[in-house]
Amino acid sequence: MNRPAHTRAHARLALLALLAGGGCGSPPPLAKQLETLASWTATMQLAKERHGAGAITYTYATQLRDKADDAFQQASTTIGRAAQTRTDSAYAAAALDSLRTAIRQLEAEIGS
Amino acid sequence: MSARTVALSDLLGRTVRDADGRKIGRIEELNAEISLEHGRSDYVVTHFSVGRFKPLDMIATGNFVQQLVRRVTRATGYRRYEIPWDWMDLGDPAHPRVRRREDELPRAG
Amino acid sequence: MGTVHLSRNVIDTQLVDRHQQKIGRIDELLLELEEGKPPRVATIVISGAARARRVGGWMVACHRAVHALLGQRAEHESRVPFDAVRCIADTIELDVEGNTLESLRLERWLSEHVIGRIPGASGERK
Amino acid sequence: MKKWGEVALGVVTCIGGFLEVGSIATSAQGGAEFGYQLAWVLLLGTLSLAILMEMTGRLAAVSRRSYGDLLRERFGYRFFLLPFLAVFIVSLLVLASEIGGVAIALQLATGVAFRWWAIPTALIGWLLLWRGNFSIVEQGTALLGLVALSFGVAALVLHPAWPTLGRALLPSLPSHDHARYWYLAVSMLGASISPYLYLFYSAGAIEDEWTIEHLGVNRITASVGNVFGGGLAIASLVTAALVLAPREIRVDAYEQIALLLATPLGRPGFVFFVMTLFITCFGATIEIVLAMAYILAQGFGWRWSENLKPAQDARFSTSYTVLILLAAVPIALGMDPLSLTNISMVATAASLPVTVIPLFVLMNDGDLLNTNVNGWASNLALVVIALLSVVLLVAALPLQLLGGG
Repeated sequence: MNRPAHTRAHARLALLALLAGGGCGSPPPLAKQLETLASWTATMQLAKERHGAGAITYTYATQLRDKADDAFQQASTTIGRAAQTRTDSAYAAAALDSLRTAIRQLEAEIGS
Repeated sequence: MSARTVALSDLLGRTVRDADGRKIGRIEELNAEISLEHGRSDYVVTHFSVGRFKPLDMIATGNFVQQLVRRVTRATGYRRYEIPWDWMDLGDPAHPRVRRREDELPRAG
Repeated sequence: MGTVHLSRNVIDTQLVDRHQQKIGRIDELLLELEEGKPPRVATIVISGAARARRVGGWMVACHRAVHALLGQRAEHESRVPFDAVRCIADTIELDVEGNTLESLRLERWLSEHVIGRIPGASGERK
Repeated sequence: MKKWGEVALGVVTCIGGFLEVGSIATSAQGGAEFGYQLAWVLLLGTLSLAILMEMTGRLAAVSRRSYGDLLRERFGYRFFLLPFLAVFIVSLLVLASEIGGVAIALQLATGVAFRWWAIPTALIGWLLLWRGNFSIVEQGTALLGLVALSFGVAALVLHPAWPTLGRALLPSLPSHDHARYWYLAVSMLGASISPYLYLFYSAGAIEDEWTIEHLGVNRITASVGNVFGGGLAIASLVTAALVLAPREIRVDAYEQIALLLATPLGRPGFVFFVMTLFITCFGATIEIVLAMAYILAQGFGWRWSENLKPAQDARFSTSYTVLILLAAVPIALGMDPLSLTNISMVATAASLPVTVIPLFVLMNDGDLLNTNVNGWASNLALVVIALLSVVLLVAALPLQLLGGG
C-alpha cells in the first residue's frame, strides 16, 4: 500500500485548499478517513475486551461507544464524497461496516 | 530663563550628530551623579553614552557576552563615546547635537 | 555615591514606599533642562499613559480606547519628585505613603469594592 | 534536614508538574502513531527544561529577583511586552487545555459531559488560590501528583524492548508521514518546555525566599525532578507504543487515551489514569494561573504573593480570579479539549524564543549573578536551546497546517 505518498500529496492539496480559503468545506481525504475508521474499530474491539476483563467501567465504555458513534456518523456523511472510484467506495463501505459491527459487539458486551 | 522638561524615553535611542552634522550614534545611556548645590542634593546628568547601535548594547551586559560582542564589534565597527553634559546641545531634544567633532570625543573603554 | 545609569538602573525599576510596599515601577523619568546647568533628574512618573507613549502611537490609541470604553475620564497617574528617592538598589525606595498615590487608585478600588467583598479576602496572613 | 525536605518536595513537584495534559496527550499520540521513534524528542525536551529551570532558579536564588521582574527592568517596557504578551496568550490556551483535562477526567469517572465540569473546576481552583498559601499549592499538588507514577508501572509491566527504546533516544527520520511526525515532535517539545513552568519556578523561589544557600537544592530539583518527570512522559509514550500502536489505534479523542493504563494494569490502571489526569491537570491549572498573575504583577510592579490575603494584593488576586474563569469558557462552550491541547502545545513551542533568548543575557550579567554567571558549557547549552526555539518558531505554523489533525 502506498499510503505515505498518498497522504503527503493530499496534505499538500489540503494546504493549498486552506490557503485558497476553501479548506473548511472539503471533506478529509479518503486515506485519512479510512485510517480513522479503522482506528475506531480497533478501539471498540479493545474496549470490548477490556470490559470483558473487568478493567473499565460501564460509564466509560458507553462514552467510548458514543465517540465511536460520532466518528461513524461523520464518516458516513463525508466518505462518499471522498471516494472517487468504485474500488474506493467498496473500501469505504467495508470500513464503515466493520466499525458498525464493532460498535454493536461492544454494546452487546456492556449490555446496553 | 525657565527650565524645559524632557522625558528620558524621548532621549534614549535618539540619533546624535556631531558639529559637522555627521551621525555618531544613538543615545544609549544617561549617567547621573548626585550634586550638592544651593543646599540641596540633586541627581544631575554628568555624561551621555552614545553608541553605534542600541541592540548590541542591550545584549552586551554580561562578561561572556561583552567579550563576545567586543570580538564581533571590531568587525561591525561598534563605537561608544562618553560625552560630558556640557558638550551636548539638547536645544531640540529630538535632534541632539554634540558641540565637538567626532574625532575629539572620548571613547569608552 | 557613584554614577547611576538612568536607563539601566532607574527607569522600569520596582518602586517601594516608605513601608517597603510595592507601588509600581518607574514608567517614565522627566529631566529638567536649563541653559548652563546639567540636566536635572526631576520627576518620577507612574502611569499607564506614560508606558503607552513609550511603545508608540498605536499603543497610545489602544490605551485611550480602553479608557473611553471604561468611561474613565482622568488618567490615574502619579508624579513624584526625584527628591523623594531614599535609596537606589534592586528596588527604589520613595519617601511617600503608598496608600495616597493616585496611581494605586485601581488597587484600592478593587480591594474595597470587589476583592474585599468576597468572604475570606482580608484578615491575618494565610 | 529542612533542605532535604525541600529537595524531596521539588523533585515531587516536577513529577506532578511534568506529566500534565499536554505531555499525556502528545506522548500518547506520538507513541500510537510512531511507536518508540519519537522518544528522543522527550529526552531533548526534558534536558532543555532542566537547563532552563536550573538557570531561572539560580538567577532567582542569587539575585533574589524573579525572571518576570528582570525582564521588565533590564530590557525596558517596550521589549518586555513581547515576552509578556507571548507568554500570556500561550498560557491562556494551555490553561484552558488543563481545565479541559480535569473536566475530561471527571467525565470519564462520572459520565457527565466534560463541558459541565469546566466552570466548577475553575471555581474550585480559584477557591484553593483564594484560601490557600504557596506551600499548600506547591505541596498539595506535588504529593497527590505521585499517582502519575502509575504510568511508569504500566510501561514496566508491558516489558518494553529496551534496546529499541534506547536507539529511539537518538533522533531518526520517519518512514512515513513526515509532516505528521514533525508536527508531533513540535507539540511534544511544546508540552515539555512550557514557559509557565520556569516562570512559576522562578517566582516560587522568591515565594519560598530562596537565597544563595539554595543553589544545591535548585540543581538537584531541576535535574532529578526532570529525570523523573521526563521518564514518566517517556513511559506514557512507551505504553501508547505497546498498547495502541500494534492495534493501529490513533488518538483522536481523550477517551481513547484512558485505555492506556487499563490494558496492562486492569481496573486499577483505569482508576489511576483518571486520578492522574485529574490531579496533574488540576495542579497545572493552579500553577499556570499563578504564573500568569505573577508575570503580570512583576512586570507592572504590583504587590504580589500567594502568601498575602487577597485584599492585600487586590490587582494580583483579581488577575487570577478573572484568568481562571476566562480560561474555563472555551471548555464550557464545548470546544474539543484534544484539539485545544494540540493547538496550545504548538503555540507554546513557537513562543519559546522570546523567553529563552533574554535569559541568555541575564545569565551572563555579573551584576546579578556575581560568580554564579553561566560558564561556557551552560552558555553553549543555552545557545543550543535558543537555536532550537527559533527553529520551533519558524516550523510551528507550517507544521500545524500540514500535520495537525
